[in-house]
Amino acid sequence: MTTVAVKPATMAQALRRALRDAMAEDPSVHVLGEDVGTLGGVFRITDGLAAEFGDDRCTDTPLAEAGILGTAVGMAMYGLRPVVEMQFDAFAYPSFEQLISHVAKMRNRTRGAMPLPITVRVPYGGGIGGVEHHSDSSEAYYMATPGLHVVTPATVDDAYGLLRAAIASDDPVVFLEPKRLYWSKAAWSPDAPAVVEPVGRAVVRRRGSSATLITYGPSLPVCLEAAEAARAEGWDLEVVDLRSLVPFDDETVAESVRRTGRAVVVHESTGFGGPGGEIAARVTERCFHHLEAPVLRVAGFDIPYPPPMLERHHLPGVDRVLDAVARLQWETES
Amino acid sequence: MTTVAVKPATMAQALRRALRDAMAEDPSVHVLGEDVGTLGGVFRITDGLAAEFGDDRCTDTPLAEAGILGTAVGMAMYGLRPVVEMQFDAFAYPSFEQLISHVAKMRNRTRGAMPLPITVRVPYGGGIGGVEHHSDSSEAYYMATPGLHVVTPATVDDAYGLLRAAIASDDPVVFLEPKRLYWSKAAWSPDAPAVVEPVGRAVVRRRGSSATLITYGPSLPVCLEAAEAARAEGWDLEVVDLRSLVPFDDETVAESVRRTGRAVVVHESTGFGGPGGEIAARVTERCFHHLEAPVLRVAGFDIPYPPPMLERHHLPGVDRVLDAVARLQWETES
Amino acid sequence: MKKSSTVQELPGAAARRPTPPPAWQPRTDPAPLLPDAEPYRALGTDAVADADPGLLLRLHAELVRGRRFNTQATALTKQGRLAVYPSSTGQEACEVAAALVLREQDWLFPSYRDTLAAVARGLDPVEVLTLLRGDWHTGYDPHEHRVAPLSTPLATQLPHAVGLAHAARLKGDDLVALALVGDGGTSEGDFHEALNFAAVWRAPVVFLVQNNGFAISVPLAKQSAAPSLAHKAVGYGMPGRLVDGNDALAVHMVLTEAMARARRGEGPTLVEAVTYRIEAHTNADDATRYRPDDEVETWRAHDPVRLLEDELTARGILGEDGVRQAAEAAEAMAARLRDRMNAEPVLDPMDLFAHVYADQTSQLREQAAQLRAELAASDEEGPGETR
Amino acid sequence: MKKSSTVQELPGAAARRPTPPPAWQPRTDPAPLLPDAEPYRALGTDAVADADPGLLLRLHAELVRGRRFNTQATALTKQGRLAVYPSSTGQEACEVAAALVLREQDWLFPSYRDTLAAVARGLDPVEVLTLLRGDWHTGYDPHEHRVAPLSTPLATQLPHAVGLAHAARLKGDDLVALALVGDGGTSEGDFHEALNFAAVWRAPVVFLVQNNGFAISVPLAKQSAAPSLAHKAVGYGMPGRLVDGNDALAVHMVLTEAMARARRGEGPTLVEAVTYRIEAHTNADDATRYRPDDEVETWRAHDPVRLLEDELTARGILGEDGVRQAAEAAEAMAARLRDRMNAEPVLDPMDLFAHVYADQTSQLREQAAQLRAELAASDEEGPGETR
Ligand SMILES: Cc1ncc(C[n+]2csc(CCOP(=O)(O)OP(=O)(O)O)c2C)c(N)n1
Ligand SMILES: Cc1ncc(C[n+]2csc(CCOP(=O)(O)OP(=O)(O)O)c2C)c(N)n1
Ligand SMILES: [Mg+2]
Ligand SMILES: [Mg+2]
Repeated sequence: MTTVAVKPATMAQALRRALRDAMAEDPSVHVLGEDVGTLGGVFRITDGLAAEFGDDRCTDTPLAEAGILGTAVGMAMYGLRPVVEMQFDAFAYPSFEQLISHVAKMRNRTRGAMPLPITVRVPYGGGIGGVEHHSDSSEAYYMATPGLHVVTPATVDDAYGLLRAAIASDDPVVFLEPKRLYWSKAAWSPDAPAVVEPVGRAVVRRRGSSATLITYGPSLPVCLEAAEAARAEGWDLEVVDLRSLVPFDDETVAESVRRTGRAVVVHESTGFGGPGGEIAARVTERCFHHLEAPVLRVAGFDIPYPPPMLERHHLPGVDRVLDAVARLQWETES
Repeated sequence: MTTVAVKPATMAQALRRALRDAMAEDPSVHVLGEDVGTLGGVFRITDGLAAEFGDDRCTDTPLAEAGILGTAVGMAMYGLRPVVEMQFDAFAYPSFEQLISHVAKMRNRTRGAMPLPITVRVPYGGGIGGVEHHSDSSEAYYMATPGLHVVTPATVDDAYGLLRAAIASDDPVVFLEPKRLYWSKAAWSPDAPAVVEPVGRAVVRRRGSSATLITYGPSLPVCLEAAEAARAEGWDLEVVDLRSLVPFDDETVAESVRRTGRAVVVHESTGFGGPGGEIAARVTERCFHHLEAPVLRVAGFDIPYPPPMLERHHLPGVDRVLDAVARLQWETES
Repeated sequence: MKKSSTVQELPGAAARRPTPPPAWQPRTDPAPLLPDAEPYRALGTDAVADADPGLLLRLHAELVRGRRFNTQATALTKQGRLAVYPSSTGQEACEVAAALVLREQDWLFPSYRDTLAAVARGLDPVEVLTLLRGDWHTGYDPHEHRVAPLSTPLATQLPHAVGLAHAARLKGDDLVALALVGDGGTSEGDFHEALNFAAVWRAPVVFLVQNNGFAISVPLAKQSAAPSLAHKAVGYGMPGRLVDGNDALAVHMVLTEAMARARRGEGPTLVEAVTYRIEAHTNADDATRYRPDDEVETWRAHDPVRLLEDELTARGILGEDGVRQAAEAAEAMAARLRDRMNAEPVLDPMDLFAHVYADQTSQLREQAAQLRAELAASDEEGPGETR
Repeated sequence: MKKSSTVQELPGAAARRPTPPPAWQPRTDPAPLLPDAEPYRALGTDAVADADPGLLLRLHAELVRGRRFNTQATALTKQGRLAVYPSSTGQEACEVAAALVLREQDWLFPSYRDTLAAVARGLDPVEVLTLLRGDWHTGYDPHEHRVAPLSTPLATQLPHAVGLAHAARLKGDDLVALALVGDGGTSEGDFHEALNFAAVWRAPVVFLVQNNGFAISVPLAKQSAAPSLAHKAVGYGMPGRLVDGNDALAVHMVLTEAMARARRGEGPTLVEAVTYRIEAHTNADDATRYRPDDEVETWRAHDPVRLLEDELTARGILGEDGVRQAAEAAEAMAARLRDRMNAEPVLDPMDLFAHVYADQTSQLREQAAQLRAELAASDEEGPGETR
């Protein structure tokens, strides 16, 4: 993307750097949450921020998620840009009332007079051996709540770029961080990291012609791997990384599916009532006459997230993606 | 349905009767919530229960929804069958943590040792001129939570039958009551009201051959009216009332759509991320080669629920349903 | 302070003791944080003589106006001009005092019943009633008079007040947030979390609980077993104060002191005002289902408007002229309000899509276009729609 | 009791007063509800001589066993036999006393750190560790020993305890629920709602807060500004008790009294036990990032196991033999645990679909079939998978 010196960096590092840069540039950016100060967060994403910017800019709160988000609302009312950390996906649930009834609605309720530029960072998804309540994929709840942006990075570059964009947004953004990619590495140029502008654009991560895999966050690496493996079967798969679930980039997705004529949505969240239904439905609405087969979904099962020793059976893997691709009714074609 | 004397009854009356009969038959059924006792609930659904069964069976709780559902969990652990009333849809949000992290998961977490037969009654939807936070359609949140049943009546008969079935269920049921149908009337035989058995079966409310309207709850009357109006345009519409969103009756729905070849999903909830995406996607997966057009959706807009004076612009009405039917690509056919 | 019973019953006391456990915090003295046993009252005491007569007359005029506002708003529901109105009749002393203690830069966080406090703060009544008329959610710009939107979900506004006060303190701005909540609202988790954050952060915020005895139909005894709601304060490490909520001067004094404390950087205060909701919960409610008429009569005898008027008249601070003038001003306000509320609000359905996000998404643009087309079509078909 | 400051500063007092406002509730005396300023301690006092020697020896044996359990479980994390272990080293007195005060019919509601309380209650340690080993969420049948699942979402188990106790009372059953929570957990809304429901319903439930000074890295001072966490009780109208959490006898006595109170139908009690988490939050945590080593050393000097052992030895209640026997029993337990945990758990992936609902939905049947097919295919392909 740039020509400056690149070296491997983790997604965690890129996120931390995004927070640091945002705080350095804009004194109204405040980080708050459980253990975000002295400890630097249980995933160390806020490491060093309290030391650099002081406890008032990066604050260890009492242990109460509704209180964290609720006070962030008040801070935003007064012109700050709070960045809230929820410690794990399932521990964001106590804050849902504040999120649904206030964060998502305040701008609309006040005819734009009181926007709430709040970023809610939520480490989400499984694959890290967490015990129950530590591996939920909760994006369906956020997607069903008008007034929120819902964003999720899948690459080191995007971790930085999307988080900076989320913090800069004048709307509330639920920023979903795929836990199991925290330690994923990629070449990255911390000297000239780029902000993603505007939020809401999907990106084609791999060009292909046989079918489109539509995915995001933790499932992107799975899809890229599946696409590689699919070459052996003679399939040339395109991979679209949504990056933003809300707003949804209908254009990029539909353009791809019209071209390939087949699509599989891949995500870790449960299938029933999960994001894939919406995605498949809207792709079908837009591309019906280009489709050779129904848009299929590869998702987590419709069950509570499994215990660590069984989670690999739940998580959509390469084989399941390839199985779905195989079911795209190739025989009816050519 | 039966031959005993019928007279007009409202959905509210049928719901009240269902609670009463359940409490009379089974002493472990307890009703709790805000204002459910002396007042009989703000919609009067629990009217008379405290008088008949005492305050211990029908209890006015302190004003705290997480506390209500959380204590209901404990009561269910001890063998009671709590029926919880949430006063309005949006006021159920404070209880989401208890719902998602405990109510939905307890059976699974304990390998079946600790089922939670809790019914959570939620008056939902708009059309009654309620100010903000009084008209949300929150079914997408419940649908995305494995472990819950999600049920909603659209007729007076079903109000009784489904509520009895929900209370009798050994699983937690989110029972969504369409507020604006509370005062809808129908001939009903209170002498021999029927329980719906099993929960999870959709029902064809109107037979038709041109296209299927898939709907539930507050939108059923709209769809039936639309189907009548459609006759003038030469369309003979079938109307399926889902009744249960979870479990979902794939069989009944797919059978209908395969027969008609076209479908529109109609609901009041916001479109994006709402139930319609899931429904359209799964219908398409099952009926792709029978479909003459993509499954369309008629839903509330992707906005916070409007103020009373504007809500009629938001609610899916007969015209919008007919517009969608008109877009089912009739020209490509016959 | 009486010894607690457990310890009395436990046998044995100091003998050979090993080192005590290190203390977690300085064990601050709880006594100053506890409320008095009886609500503070000013009327009928020397406090009246000591008070600024201007303030007393202002309080009186606003109480009279407030009462009239309540009756007028209730009348508007009957005429179909308001979707719903939760009246604060009987609670005007709290509503008015809450508004009058605020300085220009201070913020008010009202609950859904606190229309009157917002109006007494100086907001346009029609804008305040927008929510209850039903043409939009919040009719005023919260920043203009520093009044947050009327909060329908109970107690959820309390953490907002804390966050705003905290932010102001971080910025070094001299302001206090005053947050209103009902007795029922104190049972919500958000109440607890807000008070705790406020105390830990020493945020300049004052919480005023209007304990009117009921949460819709649920009486206080089913809501709380505490000696008083003000006793909750000590559990957060802030002072709790109990005041006669029908004594406007007392409420004003207790709140003034709490605001001063917040300004001095000493942190939050919880004030419980004991009062009564004279009307039903809203016009849609039937209060006879859950409380006897004579209870209401008892409280009518303790009417906040009358209490103040009698006191000021007896002391000669308020004359017949003053009483008449206050009544006339209230009448004029009511007439103006009636007229303005009788005008049909101008509504643009396209507003539904205008403020969901800073920039409209492509999906909302499509939906707006759909509605626009529908409206155009129906304009062609029939006569222009009213409302 | 010292007069509260607001009232002192407000001018004027009783003179000619109008009728006071009717009181909302009988204004119960808050004094008996307030905790003492210092935590109650029994060791080193006559209470030891008055105690049943059998109980003292039982406490000692369980403390020794508990400590050994903690070190063994931590060792199992290093060997990869547990996914994670939140150790209660330093808190064994609370864990053990909580288990021992329960009668057979009573219920325990543990938090995620309270493995030890469940084990001391008599559950199979391997079943209790199932959650932390990662083969299932809850390894035991809660009804068997009346121990609710270890609760990971903090404070969410408290309303469950209240509801269960309330249900039992309604049925006329004689049982008490004991619910455990940490200092951090007291900040959650669920804590507030649970205590309030318990007090209003007079539910037979006892809340034990183990105040170990930290919520992961967050010290108590950032969690609460209250004089003590036990001071929260008065705000609900229940007694609050403060106890030295490293004094097993004291915790046992205070809990016993609270349980008796609950059984007598007098309602709930909030007990705060002041203690310390000697180990890091879990094996995955690095405590040196947020607390100095010498703080830990101070608390090691107040070690619960040593405190009791020294006292009992000094008094001749425990002899050398007894100490040895306790240590040996603990060693044997640890060895057995190690062996059992070294065995690979037998897992059936199809369990994922077995307990979501009472009756499997058609969707889950399909999904189960899919996984079954995948497993069959991979069995054919390669060697049987381990774990
Ligand atoms: C979170 C939430 N739950 C329930 C309601 C429904 N509701 C509206 S007012 C009310 C009673 C409020 O009582 P209180 O807090 O004492 O205020 P008051 O009405 O007496 O002013 C209830 C239950 C609500 N608005 N918000
Ligand atoms: C609702 C919720 N929020 C956050 C967490 C993450 N978390 C796990 S333990 C912990 C600290 C708990 O502190 P405390 O209550 O004092 O118990 P302790 O760990 O000291 O035993 C946190 C924040 C959680 N488990 N649940
Ligand atoms: Mg009230
Ligand atoms: Mg702790």
